Amino acid sequence: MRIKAHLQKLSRWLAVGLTLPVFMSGLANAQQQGVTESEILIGAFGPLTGPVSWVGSGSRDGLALAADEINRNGGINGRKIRLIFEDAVKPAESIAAAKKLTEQDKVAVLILGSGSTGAEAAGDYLRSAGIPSFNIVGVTPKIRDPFARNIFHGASPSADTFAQSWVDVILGQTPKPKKVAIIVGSYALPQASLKALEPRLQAAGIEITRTERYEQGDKDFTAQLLPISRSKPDLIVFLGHYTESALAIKQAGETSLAGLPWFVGAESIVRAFPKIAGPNAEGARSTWLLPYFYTQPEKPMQDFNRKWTALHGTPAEGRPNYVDVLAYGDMYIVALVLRKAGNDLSWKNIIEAWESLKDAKPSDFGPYASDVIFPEGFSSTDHQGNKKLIPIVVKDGDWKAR
Amino acid sequence: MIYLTEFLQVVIGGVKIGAIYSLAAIGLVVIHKATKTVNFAHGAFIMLGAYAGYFGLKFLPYSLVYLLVPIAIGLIAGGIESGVLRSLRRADHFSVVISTVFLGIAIVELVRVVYESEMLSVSPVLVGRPWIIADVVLSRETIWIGLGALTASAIAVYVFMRLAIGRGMRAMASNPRGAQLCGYSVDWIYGIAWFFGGALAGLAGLFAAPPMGVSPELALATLVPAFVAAVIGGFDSLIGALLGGIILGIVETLSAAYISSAMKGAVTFMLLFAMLLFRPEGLFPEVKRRSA
Amino acid sequence: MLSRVLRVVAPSLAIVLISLVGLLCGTYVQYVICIALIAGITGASLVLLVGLGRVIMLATGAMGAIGAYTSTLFIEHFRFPYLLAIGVGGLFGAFGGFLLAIPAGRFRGHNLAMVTLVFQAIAVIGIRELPGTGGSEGMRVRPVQMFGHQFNADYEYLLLIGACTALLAFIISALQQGRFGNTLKAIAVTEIGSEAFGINIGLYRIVTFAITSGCLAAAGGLLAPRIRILDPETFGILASVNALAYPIVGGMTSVWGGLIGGGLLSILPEVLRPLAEYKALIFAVLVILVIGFFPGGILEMLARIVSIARRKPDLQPLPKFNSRTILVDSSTTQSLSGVSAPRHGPALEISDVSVSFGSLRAVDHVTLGVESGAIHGLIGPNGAGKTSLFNVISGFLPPDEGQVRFFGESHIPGAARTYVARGITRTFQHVAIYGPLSCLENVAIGLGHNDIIQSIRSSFVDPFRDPGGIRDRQSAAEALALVGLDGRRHTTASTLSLGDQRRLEIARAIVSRPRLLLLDEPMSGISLDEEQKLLALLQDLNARLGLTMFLIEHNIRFVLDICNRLSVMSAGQIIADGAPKDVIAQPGVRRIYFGERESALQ
Amino acid sequence: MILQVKELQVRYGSVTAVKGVTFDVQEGECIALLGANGAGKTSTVEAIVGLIPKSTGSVFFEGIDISAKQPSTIARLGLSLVPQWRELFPNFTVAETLVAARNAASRRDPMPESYIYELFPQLAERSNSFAGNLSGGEQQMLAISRALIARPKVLVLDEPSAGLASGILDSLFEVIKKIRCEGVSLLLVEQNLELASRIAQHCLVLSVGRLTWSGPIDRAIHDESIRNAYFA
Repeated sequence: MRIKAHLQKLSRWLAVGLTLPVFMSGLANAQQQGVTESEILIGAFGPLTGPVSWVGSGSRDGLALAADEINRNGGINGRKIRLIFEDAVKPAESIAAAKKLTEQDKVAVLILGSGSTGAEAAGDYLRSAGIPSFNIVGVTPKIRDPFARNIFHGASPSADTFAQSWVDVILGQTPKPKKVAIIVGSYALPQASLKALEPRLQAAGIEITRTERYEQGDKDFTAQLLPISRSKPDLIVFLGHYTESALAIKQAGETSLAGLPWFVGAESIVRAFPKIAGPNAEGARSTWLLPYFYTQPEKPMQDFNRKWTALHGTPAEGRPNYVDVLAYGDMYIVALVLRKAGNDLSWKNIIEAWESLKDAKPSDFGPYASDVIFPEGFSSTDHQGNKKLIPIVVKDGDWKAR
Repeated sequence: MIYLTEFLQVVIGGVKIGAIYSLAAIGLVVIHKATKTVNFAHGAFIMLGAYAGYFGLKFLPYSLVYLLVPIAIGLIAGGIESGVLRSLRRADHFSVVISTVFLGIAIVELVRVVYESEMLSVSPVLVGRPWIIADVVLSRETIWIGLGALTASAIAVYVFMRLAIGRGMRAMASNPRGAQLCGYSVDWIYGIAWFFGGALAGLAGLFAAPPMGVSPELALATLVPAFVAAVIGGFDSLIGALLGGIILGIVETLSAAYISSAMKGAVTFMLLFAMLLFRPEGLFPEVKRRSA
Repeated sequence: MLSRVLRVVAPSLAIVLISLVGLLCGTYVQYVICIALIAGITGASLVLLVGLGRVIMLATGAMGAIGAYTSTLFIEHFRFPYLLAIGVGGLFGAFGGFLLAIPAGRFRGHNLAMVTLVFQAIAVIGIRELPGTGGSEGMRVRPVQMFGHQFNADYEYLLLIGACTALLAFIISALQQGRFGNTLKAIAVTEIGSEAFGINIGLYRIVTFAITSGCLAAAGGLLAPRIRILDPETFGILASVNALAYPIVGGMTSVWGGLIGGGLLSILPEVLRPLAEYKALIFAVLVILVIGFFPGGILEMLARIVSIARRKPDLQPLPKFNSRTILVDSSTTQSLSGVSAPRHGPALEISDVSVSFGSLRAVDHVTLGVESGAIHGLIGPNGAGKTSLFNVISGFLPPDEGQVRFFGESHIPGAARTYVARGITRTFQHVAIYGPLSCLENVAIGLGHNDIIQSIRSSFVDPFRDPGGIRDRQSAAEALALVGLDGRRHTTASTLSLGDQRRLEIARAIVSRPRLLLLDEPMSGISLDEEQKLLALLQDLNARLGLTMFLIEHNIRFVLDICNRLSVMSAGQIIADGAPKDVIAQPGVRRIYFGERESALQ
Repeated sequence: MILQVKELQVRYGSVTAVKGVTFDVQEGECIALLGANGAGKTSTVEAIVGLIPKSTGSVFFEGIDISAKQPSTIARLGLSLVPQWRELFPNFTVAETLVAARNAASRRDPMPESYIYELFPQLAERSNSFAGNLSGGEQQMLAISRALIARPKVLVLDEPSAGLASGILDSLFEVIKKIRCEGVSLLLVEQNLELASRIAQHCLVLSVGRLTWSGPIDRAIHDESIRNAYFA
């Protein structure tokens, strides 16, 4: 069943590869970049290979799902969306992908489907290129400052917003924790979250008893758990990937730390986390940037799951993930902006339309769309679409968003 | 002194990880002992063992999986040796070593393409409450992996020292021309050595799956420690690989606990560097005779 | 002269050409060309270390990181101009290479690969932990500022990187095709053959590591502004493994291989965009296929397709030599025989030398003298210990006891490298010539002017003005003429017949005007008619140059013809010594050759 | 005719060590291959058993063409070589070397160790010491036993006398004579004419890669011209 999906994907990409040169020549005379009578060209990139390939493939499949749905229902003001997704994770690859999409494929809008240092490097380039860009995954501040009129941020709030929401959830715990220990990965994303979280915890009068670091991909956390158990914290914060947090919490269950409450970063909110972490994960908390978790019964979520499987086939373990969901939602935000910009799709006009978008959600574009993200609003000085984060907790072996 | 129990707990954690490193190192040493080549694709074989274990456990009981997976990975390794490496063997040692590096990458990328998922979880074999001895926690998983490493090295030593096949491999390692005159064919012995090394890698994968999870990253995560453990043991001694792994596990965990986690990676390599400089033949050198 | 200059400068010209053509393309293509040029230089510098030095280098990423981070930090904190910062980055890289080379001197094969991997891991962890490098979140790199102008457009970067990579390409190409590269090729083919002619193998290895790492660091410095953010992941182990594929796929024997391999493989991901998910797999499989079916890489494929005509003989105006005149006309031989005028007294004294391997005593208290100007032979059946004694004399095997003295001076055991300078050279039983080099280059190395500074300097100077080169090449050509290989100056040594290869070895051994020539079974494998010619040549050399010769040989007819003194060795001891005719007649000697019964019938 | 060699040629790069050698060995016969050092004796026999590649020529053993076969297959067919420098396994004990050597017997039932220890009593005492620690003579005995234990039909000995003191040679060649009487065909490569004449009746003289003379060994010993050719 997997092989068929691959061959299908392979043949579709080959088709894109071959027709591209032909398509490009036809573009020369378009009045605005990336727009013809029948099509709007939208570019995106993200990691499809390597350890973080789940982010890239999530963006690609989520964006493709929304684009396909929009095209089947008449497209944007009569024009169909044509999506080009490039694989890139490191800085060199990301800049190359961004330049290819902007300068060679001449896309109308560019979507950053990656959160790594590659996205930061591409952001730096896009700031000077001026093309309207939409960062839907990256939380690190480097993409957000210095502020640029052409760069917008979607469903993923900034690291500071995350940190503030975490502090609120930690303080909301009963009994209110006074001493907190932190286990944090030594790689890009966790370090950024730590920089944002530490000052806020201290400001809230919470004592950080220990901060233990670990290497990316570590499997054994004895060395970190021991000093922490000695420091007798009321709560432990784990900043890092779910493959690491789940193992740490499982191993903690076998030590004197068993039963202690845990707070985990956004990367741990996946189906496999409770399964790997086992019983000790019960009651683990975090904050969630979407209204629902995948397994929740609400209609928009179930519609989304059904539509995703219809287009992409039975999902592999761990898919669709949160990037699939927010990519789907944020593609609708782009569709709303382009529809609002009307026929003049010059960069200036797109940016102005984008900055005037208030309280937008997928169903505003069409009833068939599923509202699986929080409404997003922009202004000329605030390009952060979504700032809302809701508490989420592991109950009976699965994540439940309240 | 509460610190003693903590120290013991760290050491036990180190033994658990060290046992996995030993398991990984034994297969590496078996292949090197018979064929004088270091298999840089060994980590990829371990990862294959873990994935085979994950899928096998969906349909078969533990006992069958722990029997069939090593054989399957062994056959793959043997097939690769006779298919890809045999023609290279005529070329110089340099290109054989480099080809195993890229062979390992090819296998990892193939698995990443075929099965896109992030990380798969395998429940441990022995489930239940851990033993608490003087409030030092000894989990069943630690015992299972420790036992696994001991049995695997016992099997490897038995096959190498007692069985005819093992004698053939030792003869080939000691003097290839003399071995051929005793009727041992080079291609057959190399094939068997890679099968045997591959089977041990499969076994290592099965034992590593529950604690380390099943993901493409398992390949590199096990290759480097396996190499360091083998060098500590003396690269030609199976017992050395077993003890080398345990020593490495303990040293790594101690340095992470008492110095800093970033040091863990650095310590692994400092240890390797020191061994290569001062005891290249390792702590447990095989009995070496100066032949006339 | 012109074709040598062209060959050295050609790679740089190619880079300049590509950069100029790049100006016409779109900005995206210009960006890709910049990355490809830097990858090409990475591949080219690896050719020196991986191709010629046969080192499995896994620390390429770390060296690039040293260059990139050092240059960026020097620009940020000390306001260094860009090019100077790149230079400083290169120096730091070279120092890193030097550090890596010291332990690497003791290891080979997979152990050496692991040493470089250790360096790679420690360097990456070090950079991440150092304050001010931005750790794993990366460090932002400001656009290049030069002469008050800030580089923004792609074409500006293309010209800057084109110029810098052209300069680096020239350095690497000069070294690879010059005397330095030849010496590395010689070491790779035969370490004992190089050691015997004064090549300090350890020092060459360290310098090769330093030069390659310096270039890799400079390349890292060039890359930094183009990728705007430096993070340890870019220079991780995967970068080193991919870089290792550049010289392998391109072709390990020449700077072109590195350039082509690096350029193509860095463009591959752009071409494979539609198959993005599979690109890592395709890359790995491609490398395995190249190693399996095209060990010579793309270069070999090109050579096979174009089947470039054999190298044209060099048209340099060297003074015309006639081998006959050389032997008769004393004036020209004056320069030849000046140094080694025959002197009286023993050329070689062996006193009470013993060597044993485990329980086997190969040389048992041997004492032997070789008169100056003599041709002294040593014979004996298989396993008599001749070769062990010869290796002791030639400085390759330290004796367990006893002393070896040359022309009265005591001899430091084991320092074979110092022999050439002291006028002692040797040939080898299994011809140890430098196959990939031309006859002239083989003999030039025989001169012994192989110290590292000199060979680097002449690699750069020779193609243009080459003062030193003329004198060396002249005496090399003289030696070739002496042994009758005058017409074969530029033929590759490996294509010669065995007889000619023996002649080449003799030419290499006499070009430095030695006082004593050690010959290790010169006639093994030689045909009958070839034997007569070599016999005449050796006799001529002994007569004309007063060259003392000591040889071990199985072919007894040859020994009886050429030697004026003969010793016989059996089971580790000298059992006979004196004039050849009476030594052969002694019953003891006949018994060890024909056995007991025969002498009884005599 | 148990072993037939036709137009055998062996080349190392530009050196042609063996230039077209043709000879055959009858069942139960013992032939000596004589010649000065470097004449190509070792290259010839090592090419016959497949240890080194042949450039041209073919070899038939009991009528089967073994030119392209692996050395291990040839050893199992019953053509075993005692190599020039013994090539033993240094970290194997004497006993274990013999056990490993039985592997070449394939379907034939190997000789019992007791018979070997009878042939070479010295080995019996040293059965537990490592091969690397044996003296030169003992190593040669072990090398011969290793080739013998698989009951070969043709035994090739490459300069058994090399590097051995004269005292040991007499007892060693006595044993080789005894082996001959067991009906094993022998191809003895030897540099020492006198030792060879104790065992072989027929001999071939090799000089610079070519067979220059063949005939009964007694004539070879006394014929001055052959001895000179020998010295060639």
